[in-house]
Amino acid sequence: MGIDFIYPEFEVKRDRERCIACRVCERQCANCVHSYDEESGLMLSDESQCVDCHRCVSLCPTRALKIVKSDCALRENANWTTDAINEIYKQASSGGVLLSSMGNPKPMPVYWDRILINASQVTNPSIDPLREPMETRVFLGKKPDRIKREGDELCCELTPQLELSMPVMFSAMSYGSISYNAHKSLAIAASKLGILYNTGEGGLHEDFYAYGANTIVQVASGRFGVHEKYLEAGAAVEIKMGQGAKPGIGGHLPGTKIGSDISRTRMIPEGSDAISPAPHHDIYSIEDLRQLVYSIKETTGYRKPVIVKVAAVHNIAAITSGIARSGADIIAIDGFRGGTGAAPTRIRDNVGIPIELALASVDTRLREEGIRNNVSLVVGGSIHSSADVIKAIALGADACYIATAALLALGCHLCRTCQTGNCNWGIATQRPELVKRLNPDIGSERLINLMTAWNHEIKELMGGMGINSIEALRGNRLMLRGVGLNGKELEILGISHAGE
Amino acid sequence: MKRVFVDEQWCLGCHLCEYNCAYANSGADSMVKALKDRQIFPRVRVEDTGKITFALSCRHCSDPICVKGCISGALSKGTDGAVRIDRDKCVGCFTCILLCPYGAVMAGEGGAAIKCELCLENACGAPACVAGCPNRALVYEERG
Amino acid sequence: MKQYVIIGGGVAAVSCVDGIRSRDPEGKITMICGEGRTAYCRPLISYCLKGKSDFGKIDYRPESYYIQNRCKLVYQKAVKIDPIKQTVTLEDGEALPYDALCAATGSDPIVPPFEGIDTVSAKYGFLTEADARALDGAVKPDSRVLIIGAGLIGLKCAEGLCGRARSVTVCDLAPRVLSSILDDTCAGFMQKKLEEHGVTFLLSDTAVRFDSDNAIMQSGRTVSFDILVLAVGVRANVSLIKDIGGECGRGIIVDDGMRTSIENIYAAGDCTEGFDASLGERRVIAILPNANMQGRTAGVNMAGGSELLTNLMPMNAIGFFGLHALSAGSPSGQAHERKTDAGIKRLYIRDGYLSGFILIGDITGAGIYTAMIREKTPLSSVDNELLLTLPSLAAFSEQRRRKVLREVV
Amino acid sequence: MKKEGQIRIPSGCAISAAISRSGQRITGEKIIDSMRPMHDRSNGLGGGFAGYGIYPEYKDLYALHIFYDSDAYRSQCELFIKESFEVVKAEPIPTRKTPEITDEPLIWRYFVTPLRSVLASAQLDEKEYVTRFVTRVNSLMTGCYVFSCGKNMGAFKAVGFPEDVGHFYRLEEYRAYSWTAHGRYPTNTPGWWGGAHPFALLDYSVVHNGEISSYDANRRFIEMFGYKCTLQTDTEVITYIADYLLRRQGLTLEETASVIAAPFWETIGRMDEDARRKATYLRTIFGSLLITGPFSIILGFEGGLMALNDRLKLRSMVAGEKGDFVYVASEEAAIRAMEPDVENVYAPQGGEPVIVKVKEGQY
Repeated sequence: MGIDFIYPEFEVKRDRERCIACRVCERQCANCVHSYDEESGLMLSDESQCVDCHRCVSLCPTRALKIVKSDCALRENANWTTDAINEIYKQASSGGVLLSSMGNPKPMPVYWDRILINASQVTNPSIDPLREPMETRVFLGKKPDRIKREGDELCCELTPQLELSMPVMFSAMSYGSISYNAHKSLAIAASKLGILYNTGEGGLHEDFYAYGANTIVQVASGRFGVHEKYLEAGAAVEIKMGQGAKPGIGGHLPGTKIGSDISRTRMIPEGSDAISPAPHHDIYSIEDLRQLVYSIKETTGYRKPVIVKVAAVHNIAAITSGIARSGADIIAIDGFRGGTGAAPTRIRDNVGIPIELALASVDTRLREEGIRNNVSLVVGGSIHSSADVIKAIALGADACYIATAALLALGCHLCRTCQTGNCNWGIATQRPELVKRLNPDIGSERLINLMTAWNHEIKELMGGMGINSIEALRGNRLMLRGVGLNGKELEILGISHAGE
Repeated sequence: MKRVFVDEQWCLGCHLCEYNCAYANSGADSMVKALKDRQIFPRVRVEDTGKITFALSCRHCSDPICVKGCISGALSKGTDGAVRIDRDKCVGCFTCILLCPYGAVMAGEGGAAIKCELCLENACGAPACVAGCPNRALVYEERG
Repeated sequence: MKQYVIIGGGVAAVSCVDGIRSRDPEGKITMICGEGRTAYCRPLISYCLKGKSDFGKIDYRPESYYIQNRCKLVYQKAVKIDPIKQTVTLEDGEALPYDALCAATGSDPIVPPFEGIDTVSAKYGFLTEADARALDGAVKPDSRVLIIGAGLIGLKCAEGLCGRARSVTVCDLAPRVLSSILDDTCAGFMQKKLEEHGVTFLLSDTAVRFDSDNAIMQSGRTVSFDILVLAVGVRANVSLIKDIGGECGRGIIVDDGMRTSIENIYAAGDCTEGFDASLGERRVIAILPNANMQGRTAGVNMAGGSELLTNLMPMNAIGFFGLHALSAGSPSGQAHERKTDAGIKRLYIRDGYLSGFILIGDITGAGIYTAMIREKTPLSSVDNELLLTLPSLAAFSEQRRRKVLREVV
Repeated sequence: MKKEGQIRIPSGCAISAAISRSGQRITGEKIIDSMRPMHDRSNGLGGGFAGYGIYPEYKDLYALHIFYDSDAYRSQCELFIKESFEVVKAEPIPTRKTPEITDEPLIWRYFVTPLRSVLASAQLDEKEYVTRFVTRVNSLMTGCYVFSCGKNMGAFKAVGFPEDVGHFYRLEEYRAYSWTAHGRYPTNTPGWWGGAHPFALLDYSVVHNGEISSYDANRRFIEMFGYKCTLQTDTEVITYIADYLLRRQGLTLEETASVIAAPFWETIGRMDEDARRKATYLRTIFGSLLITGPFSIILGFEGGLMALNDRLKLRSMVAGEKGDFVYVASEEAAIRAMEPDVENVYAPQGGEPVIVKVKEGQY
């Protein structure tokens, strides 16, 4: 109170004409915003607890509720924004590092939105995906420089490849940062779709070994839940070097979220904080990475492709070039807009670079070095739509990682308070009564719907360009044009400006 | 026949089914008009012990004892298998409440007994509780 | 083709037809309707007086029912059974042959030999439609009504007449109303409710002598009336079976298959003395649900089936002016009681089972208790704490809940 | 206005080819005739031919055909040639003045063989050596452009209608066992001679009709292996792909076809185990060389040719034969112009290669 007081960010607007006091809002709000007053028979609200997650808004049967931004304002200041000021107040009172969740919300340029896609007119035909086959199947993994023959016969052995029905995968989210039901939804959807999901650094719950063929198991700096069976369980192993939302730092899952199930899965004591160190302490340079890559390959008998995931940082092109020579089969790059269950605000909002630029420079660099075919490129960090996927592929990616989009499909309303563990949508929480709010039947269905819709759109867009197979789009930058981008940006993206 | 089945694993105890039911059977054209500032008389009842929660409505038993015990002939099992109640005939003796093994018959407004009729008799045509369940804890389907 | 004869035209008789037809669509069924009409819902007659129902709506089954089930109706009384020839003789002397016979003869009112009862001109019973119609026609706004008997019939009659007569007085030798069903406390609730609506009670007292429109009471006082209703009680109608040596107690004795002691003769309904599962002994349980179930069982077995009815017990839903008392089983064993001004909940527990209960006021989910008695659910298998507070499926095992919630029951 | 190399120019086309299975050599008239009925498929902004077996007397030497913008450029380039090759013969390519063909550059040819010493120090095989030489000239040297560099074969092209180009180059004086021809319909072009087709590298020559939609994917992939797509034309990239797959990866013609016009996964799924493994293997490795969008190409090479349509057959292409000769063209009319009594005329399926090898490849 007093000097520490910050006026609530949101207001709960309840239409008294409409409210029937059914108390659904009260029962559904884990932040205890709503309460029922027996005397007056009225619903009351304590907006100071409101995180604007819209659970109550969505479930109110009479549409009596809306959440609006509070208009209680500090004196306008283009330099000292309200956020900046409030953050100072918070730190002055707490002395602590500010925490946030999900992706960087700052108005940084979204290059996807400055890139336009081509279509065929006259000189060659567009292709109608409803009438002609339209192929989105992708194989991720190292491709040999030369074919092999025994006598005249091609010998068709390939290093392990991941086959995807479409160029999208669910990116790493650990069991712990998200709920059992969220994981289950992803697992079911991935296997029904013929794509993969990623365990993140939370180990793999025994119930989900069944979905192994569609699972990427992650090995991160904390090594939580990593053991031989775990590595064997997945279709691929991902070494997480960094994450777009918080490059250069590790992770921290508070002990409050480490229930018995999670402690068993992560192989750490119940209630103890799960802290992933910033670096892998067995990787202080690129040659160390090579050793980890190969020790994993040894463990898994060279049957699983190894993915190395890095955050998009300034020197990304050189870094990936190094990784491409480290034995990795796939490189995943996570842009600075990528999401997280919790990250220091300053790091989330100020560290890393946009995925579009990172991807373009990496693809160009690897081609210049003639090693683009040694690895597949998977990019993530705020892929919003099928159009973004098309643009990413045309810039040079083999596939995209989505996580925030997947969570949105599961009901996330981007209130960005995952760190509290009170997710009203049953996603970023371990409280059983909240976890049950996400029925995996519904969750997986919605994920499948989303991916199916995207795949339709991808095919439409490809058809428009006269392309009927996704590999003919990969790195096909002529299919892209920039708008409102400066010469340098265009140069890095390797595309012409619209009209050129 | 299609019945309403309940998966308590997914029931959130939000009680929306009760309100959707009361509204569906109110005949009113808006939930607000139907339910605001009124005691509601749903034909589905959410049981909530804090640990266990589920919504329960008439199971439309294959051999409904409520029908056997009805003193006025108001309760009947139709050829479609649905157990219905004729409000004109019902005198509100509540023998049905005494007999229903699931507590799925309730005292309605004005003393007559009420029970789930699968919304076959109202404008919805299919159970409103199911349609309104946010977590698919209620499903309306054919089962063995 | 098998020939079935049913003596009686009530609920048990109709259910008997259902039972027969469930196994034998062909057989010839004859129903002897001694009351001169087809089955109707007797309990409704008080609601007819009250105007909550009317005589037009009380048929238990529509006429079409008898046609569809090819059930021959004979509007006479049965006078005699010949178990050797297997015939039933009617008033007019006709003898109906049967292969299987069901006695659903119901019960008759008890009329004690009051002194001077013949001097009373306006005296009525309250059991049949005819009784109700007569009373309905007789009662005037300025009538003073005296009802002898504070049993269920008497009180329903009182409720029905409330507001239709100048005064309604109920007397009974017993110290409380509904003495055969309720104890003092519970009876108190019901009596209070009726008194609130203007019914006067003279308890532990009854008429000993009548003098035209005066009743001279045991206590010596005189009660003047314009209409006298005799609702002292009913007696199972066993004579036809008794006459041919059929085993009878207070009712015709039947086994779980509704067989009497005489071959090919079955009995069902109020006239029978069946086995009270909640009490563990035989007794007459004259309630409609049992009549229905017994009739059906009798019918099925008459048609060659082998159905047993092993869970009969008393179940009463009593209500006056919106106050409801639901009870089932037998009030024996250890009682658990919760009492409020509005009502009472009392559960009886014997040897780890619920043996009976009574709810007055809040009756939500009462059937869950009833089922526990009927199905002999061991209390060890449920959450007692919860159950004692409110009847709840949540108190049962998860398997049980799964069955109820996710399967067809 | 930008020319090929500075900008990508889509174009429609006419293609045609005639080949003798026995290696019997015929003069250029026939192939010129084949282009006449397809006049409207070109717009006068480019035409060209390739002939195989035309230089028997120099059959072991690389025949470099070069356009020069001026003598200054020529002498500059010839210095470079002399640094790299022993030049056995250098001469202007004989042409005939004709009003339809104007603004011709200097057109020279050189019969050369790599200088042993240089070749040795470069540690390259001959063909790679020549390829790199040509790539350097075409990408780095202005005013000169090598448009043909194979042995015992040559490309002849110009701005104009194909029939006029044939007349201009006096093709009736050349005798080849295999001829391919191209008429061009660019949507816009300054009409640069180098931009005309066929495009040739070593003994590979490609004539192509269509506009491929996979161009940049193919280009950016193939350029990883030392090729430079200086013209930004489909024909150029297709030629490099053919060279890469046939010469560098050592794929068979059939395998090459199944990379360029890969069967659909659905089709692969229906193949027998062995075929499926191969098809999957090739498609997985060389996915970036799948060519989508409409094309019909005729790939000429020493001792044969291969004609191929895109897998949806979005461009017309027919084949036919008569006796020793096999004919392929955009239109049947073109074939009948060469052989009125042509037999077994058919339209190959999309992705189904038509492969002709002279003397069963023993040529």
